[in-house]
Amino acid sequence: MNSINKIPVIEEKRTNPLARVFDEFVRFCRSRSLFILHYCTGCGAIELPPAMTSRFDMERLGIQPMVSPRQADILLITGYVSIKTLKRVILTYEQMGSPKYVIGICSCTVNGGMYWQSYATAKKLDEYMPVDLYIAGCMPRPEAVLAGLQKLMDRIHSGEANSWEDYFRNYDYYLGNQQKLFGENWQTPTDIITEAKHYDLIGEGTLGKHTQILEQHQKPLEALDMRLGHDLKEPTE
Amino acid sequence: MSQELTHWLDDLLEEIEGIKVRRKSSRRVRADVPADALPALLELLQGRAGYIHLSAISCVDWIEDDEFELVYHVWSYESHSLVSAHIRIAREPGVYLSVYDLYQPAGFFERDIHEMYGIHFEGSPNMEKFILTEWDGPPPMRKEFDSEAYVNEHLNWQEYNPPWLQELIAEGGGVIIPPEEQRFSRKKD
Amino acid sequence: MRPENYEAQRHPPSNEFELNFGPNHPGIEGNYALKVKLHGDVVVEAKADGGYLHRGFEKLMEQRLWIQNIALVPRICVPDPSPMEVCYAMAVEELCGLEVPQRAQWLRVMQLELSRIAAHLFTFGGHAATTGMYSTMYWGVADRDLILDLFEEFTGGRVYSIYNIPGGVRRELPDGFLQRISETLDYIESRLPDYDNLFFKNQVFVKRAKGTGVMSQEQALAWGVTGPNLRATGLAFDVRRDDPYLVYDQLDFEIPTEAHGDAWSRTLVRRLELVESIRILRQVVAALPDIAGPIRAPIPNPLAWNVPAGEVYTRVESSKGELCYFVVSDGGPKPYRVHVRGPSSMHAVQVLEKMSVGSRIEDIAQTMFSLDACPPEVDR
Amino acid sequence: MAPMELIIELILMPLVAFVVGMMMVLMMRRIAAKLQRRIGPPFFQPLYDIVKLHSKRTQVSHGLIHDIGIVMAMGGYIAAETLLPVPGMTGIAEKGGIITLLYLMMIPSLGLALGVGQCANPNGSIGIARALTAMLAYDIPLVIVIFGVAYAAGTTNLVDIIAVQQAGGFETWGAVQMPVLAIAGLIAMHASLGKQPFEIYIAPAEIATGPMVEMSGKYLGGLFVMQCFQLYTTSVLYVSLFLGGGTTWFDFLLKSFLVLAIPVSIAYLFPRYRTEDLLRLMWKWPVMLGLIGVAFVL
Repeated sequence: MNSINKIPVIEEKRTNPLARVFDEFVRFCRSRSLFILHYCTGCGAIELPPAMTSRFDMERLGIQPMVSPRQADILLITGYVSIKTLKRVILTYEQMGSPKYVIGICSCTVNGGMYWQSYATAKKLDEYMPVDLYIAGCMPRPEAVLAGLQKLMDRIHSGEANSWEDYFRNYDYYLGNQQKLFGENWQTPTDIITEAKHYDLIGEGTLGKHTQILEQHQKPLEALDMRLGHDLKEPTE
Repeated sequence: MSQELTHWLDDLLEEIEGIKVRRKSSRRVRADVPADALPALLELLQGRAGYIHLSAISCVDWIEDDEFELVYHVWSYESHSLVSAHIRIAREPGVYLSVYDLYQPAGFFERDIHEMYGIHFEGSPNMEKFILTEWDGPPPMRKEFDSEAYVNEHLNWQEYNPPWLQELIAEGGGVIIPPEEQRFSRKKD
Repeated sequence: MRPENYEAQRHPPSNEFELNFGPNHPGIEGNYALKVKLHGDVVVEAKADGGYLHRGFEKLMEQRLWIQNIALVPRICVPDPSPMEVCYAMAVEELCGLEVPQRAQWLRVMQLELSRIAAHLFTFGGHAATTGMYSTMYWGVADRDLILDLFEEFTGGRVYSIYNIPGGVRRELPDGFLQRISETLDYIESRLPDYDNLFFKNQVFVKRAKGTGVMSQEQALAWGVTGPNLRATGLAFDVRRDDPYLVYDQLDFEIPTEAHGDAWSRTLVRRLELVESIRILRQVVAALPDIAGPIRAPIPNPLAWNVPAGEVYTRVESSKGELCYFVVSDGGPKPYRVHVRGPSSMHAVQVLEKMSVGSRIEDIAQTMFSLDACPPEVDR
Repeated sequence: MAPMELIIELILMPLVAFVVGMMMVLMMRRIAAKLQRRIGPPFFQPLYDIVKLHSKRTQVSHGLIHDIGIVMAMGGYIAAETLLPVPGMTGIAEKGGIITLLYLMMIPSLGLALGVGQCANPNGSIGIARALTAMLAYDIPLVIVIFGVAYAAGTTNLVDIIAVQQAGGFETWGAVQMPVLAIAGLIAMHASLGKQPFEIYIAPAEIATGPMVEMSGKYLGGLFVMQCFQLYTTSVLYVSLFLGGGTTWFDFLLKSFLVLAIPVSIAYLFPRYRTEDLLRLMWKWPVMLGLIGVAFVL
C-alpha cells in the first residue's frame, strides 16, 4: 500500500506586523488550552484518569476533558480500535471543530500491536485519519502521555500541527481506506468535500475515484439510525 | 460431606439414561450426556439438587469430528460443587434447544455462541447480534475461519523496517529469523 | 458551516424518544453503549450494545502458544487485570498437573488483593463522578496510583503486570518490599475516614444512591449475578471462601454483605471489602517471610510445550464477580479452546437492561457504575 | 451626568466585569484544585480558553435562533452589568433599579433555551428543561430575599440600597441587619450559580453537559464568557444587597471574591441532587428562611 506523501504545511506568516503578533498570540492560546474528548476507545484509557487526577494533574498544562466532540480539540485514540469503534471514531473526528488534533496512544494504534492477528481490530490508525502524534507503549505511563501532550503543545505553538488540513487535502486516500474496510456504501453524515471547499483546502488528493463512489450512492444527509428493535414503524404518510 | 454428596448425586444421575459421570475433584463433576437428555438433567440438577447458578455455557468446535461440544457449567450454592454437562451436537445444521426458561443467564451465552459459532438455539429470547453487529463474515470462532488470512486480505500492518535495521541486515546481521525457522507466530500446523 | 445531520428524524407521533447513551458518553463505563427509549425522562426500554472493545481474544488464544497467552489475558479486563492471569495460569497448571510452590501461591494472593483494592478505589471514583462529585474521583485515582507503584516495583508493570506464568510467578520480591507495602496499606487505611466523610456518609450521595437500581436476592440469583453485586443483596457467597483456590482457605477474612441490593448497598459492600483486602494483605505480609522455597515449579521448554489433552474449568473471584476460564487442550502447543466467562457479562448486559427500565435518565449512569460493569470483559 | 461620561461608564463596566469574572473563574478552578489535592490551572488559563475557543476555524451553527440565543445569553449579562454599581461608577443603576436587574438576569437562561432548542439534540433539550426548572426553583427565594431587602431599605434603587448600608458602617450592613435573609440569599445565590449540589443542568454523566452539548468554537466561547459574567453578577449583587457594596475597589473585590468562595468551596464536596430534590430543597429552606426574614423586616 502506497502511503501518501505528507507535505508539512506551515501557516503562512502575514505581512502586517500587528497581524503577526495577533497570530502568534492565537497560536499560543491554542497550544495552552486543549480540550480532550472524553472517549475511551481502548485499554490505554485506564492511564488517562491518573494523568488527569491529583497525582499528575493535566489541568496545570491547561488540558481538560470535554464531553462532546463539538467542544473538543484533541481526539485521543487510547489503544486498539475495533472496526465497530473505528466507524464511531471517524464520525466523531469529522464532527470536531478545526483545528483538531489526533493522538494515537499505545502501540496498537501504530501497527495493531499484539492484536495483529485479530479480525476485529484496525491496525494502522493513520490510514483512516491523519495522526499528529503517536505515544507508543503498552500502555504508556501517565508521564509519557503528558510528555506527548507537551510535545503536541510545542508543535501547535510553532504551527506545525496541521494534520487536520491533511484530511481535507487527501480525503480520497482516507476515504478509500475507509471504504476498503467498511464497504463501498460507507458514508458519514459530514460532507467533507463541501467543508474542504469552505476552508479552501481542496488539494490534489481531495477528489478521486473513491469520492466518485461516494457521490454515486450519497444520500441526502440524515441523522444516524438510533432505533430500538423493530417496534418503531415508519410513519405512514 | 463429599462422600455423602457423591452418593446422593449418583443416585440422582442414575435417573437419566446414557449419562457418564466422572468426578474430577471434590468440587468438579463432569457429566457426558446425550444431547436430548440435557434439559432433563439440568431440570433435575436445578430442581432437586440446588444447582441454581448457570456459570457459563462454553462451546467447542471439534471440526475433525464434525461436531460442536456444548458445555453447561452449573454451580450449587448449597453443596459447593460444579457440574459440567457436556453434550455433542452435529455441526450441520447446528441447532439446539435453549435453556433460557431454566436459567436466565443462558440468554447471554446462547446469543454469544450464536454469533461466534452460528449455532441456533430454539426458544432463546434474543438471537440478535450483540458484539459483531457490523460483521458480515462467517462466524469467526469456527475453526475453519482463518483470522490471519482475513487480516492479510483486509488490513495492512506496519512493517517495522527502519533504515538502520536495513543496514544491519545488509551487513549480515539483524534480528530477522528465516521463515522456516519461525516456529510460533506464522506456523501453520 | 451548517451542521451535518440537521434534517429532523422522522418519527411516529409519540411521547417517546430514543437516546443513544454511549459509546462516547461520560456516563458509560468504558466503550459501551445503551440505547434507551425515554418517556419524559423515564426509561421505557433499554438495549445494551457491545462489541466496541471486541478483539477476538478467544480466537487469538487459539493461535498462540500457551506461554504467549499469559501476555494476552490481562488485557481482557483493564481495570482489574490480575485475576485474569492467575485464573489462566491455574487452568494450565491443572491441565499439566503442576504443583505450584507455596511461596508462589502467597505471592499470587498478594497480587490479587492489591489488584482488588486498586479496582475498588477506581470504581468509587467513577461512581462518584457520575453523581458529579469529582473530588472523590481525584482522590481515589491518585491513591490507586500508590498501589500501581507497588505493582510496578514487584512485577515490573504498572497496569498489566504479567507476573504469573504457569507453575508460579516470575520474580522474587525486591528487598524491603514488605515494609513498603505495609506503609502503603497504612496510608490507605488512614485515608478511609476521609473517604467516609466525603463520599460514603455524604447525605446527598446517600439520598441519590438509596433505592437506585434495586435488585432483590431472588432476581440476583435468577439473573446469574455474582460478586459484590450478589453480596449486596444479602447472600454471603464468595469464590474465595466457597470454592477456595490458592491459599485462601488458610486466610482469615469476612465476607461483608448488605441487605438492600441498591446502589448504596453495592457501594458499601465494596467499601467493606476494601478493609477485608487490607486485612488479608497484612496476613500475607506477616506470613511471607516464613515461607521459603522456590517461586515456580520447573516447566518444560515453554516454546515447545505440549500441554496434555483435557479440559478444565477454573474460577477466581475478581473485583467484579466470578471469573471463570474454560480451557480445552488437544495435546498440542496451543490451546484448542479458551472460553472466558467475564463476571460483567451478566450484570453489564441483561441485568443492566432490566434494571434500567423504569428508572430515570439520571440514574442510568449510577446504576451502571454501581454494578461495576466492565465492558472489555463482555466484548473480549 | 454628562452623556460622554455615561457612555464611557457603560463601556467600562462590562469590561471590568469580564476581567474580574475571569479571575473569579480562575479562583473557582484553583479552589477546586486545592480541594482535590492538585495544583490547578495557570493564571491566564480562563483567557487562553476563551481566546482559543474564539479562534477555532469551524463554527457549527444550527440556525439563526441558535446564534441569537448565544447573543442573548451574553447580552443579558452585559446589560445587567451596567445596572450593578461598582465603586466610582454607577452607570444606569439609578434609573434601572433592582427589578430590571432581576429581569435581565433571567434573559440568559431564556436565550440559552432558545438557542439550544434549535440544536435538536435530546441531551440539550433535557438540559434546558432542567435549567428552566432550576431557575424556577431559585428565583422564588431570590425574589423574596430581594423584596425583603428593598422593603427594609425603602427603595428598589440599588445605589440607594448601598448608600443606606454604608451610612452607619458595619452595623448597617444588610447581613448584620437581616441575617436570616442573608442566609436565604446565599443559598439562592449558590443555586443560581449552578454548581453542585445544584448542578442539575450540566450533569456530564447524565446528559452530557446538557445545553453545552452542541456548542462549538465561538458558541462555547460565548458560554465561557457568560460564565465569567455570571459569577461576577451573582457575587456583586450579593455584595450590594448584604455587604454594603464597596467604597473602594479593594474592599469591593475582596468582598466579592470572599462571597463567591463560599458556594464554590461547598460545591466541590458534594454530588448533585436530582431535579425534584432541588425543587423540594429550594422551595422549603430558603423560602422559609426568606419569609421569616421578611417577617422580621416587616
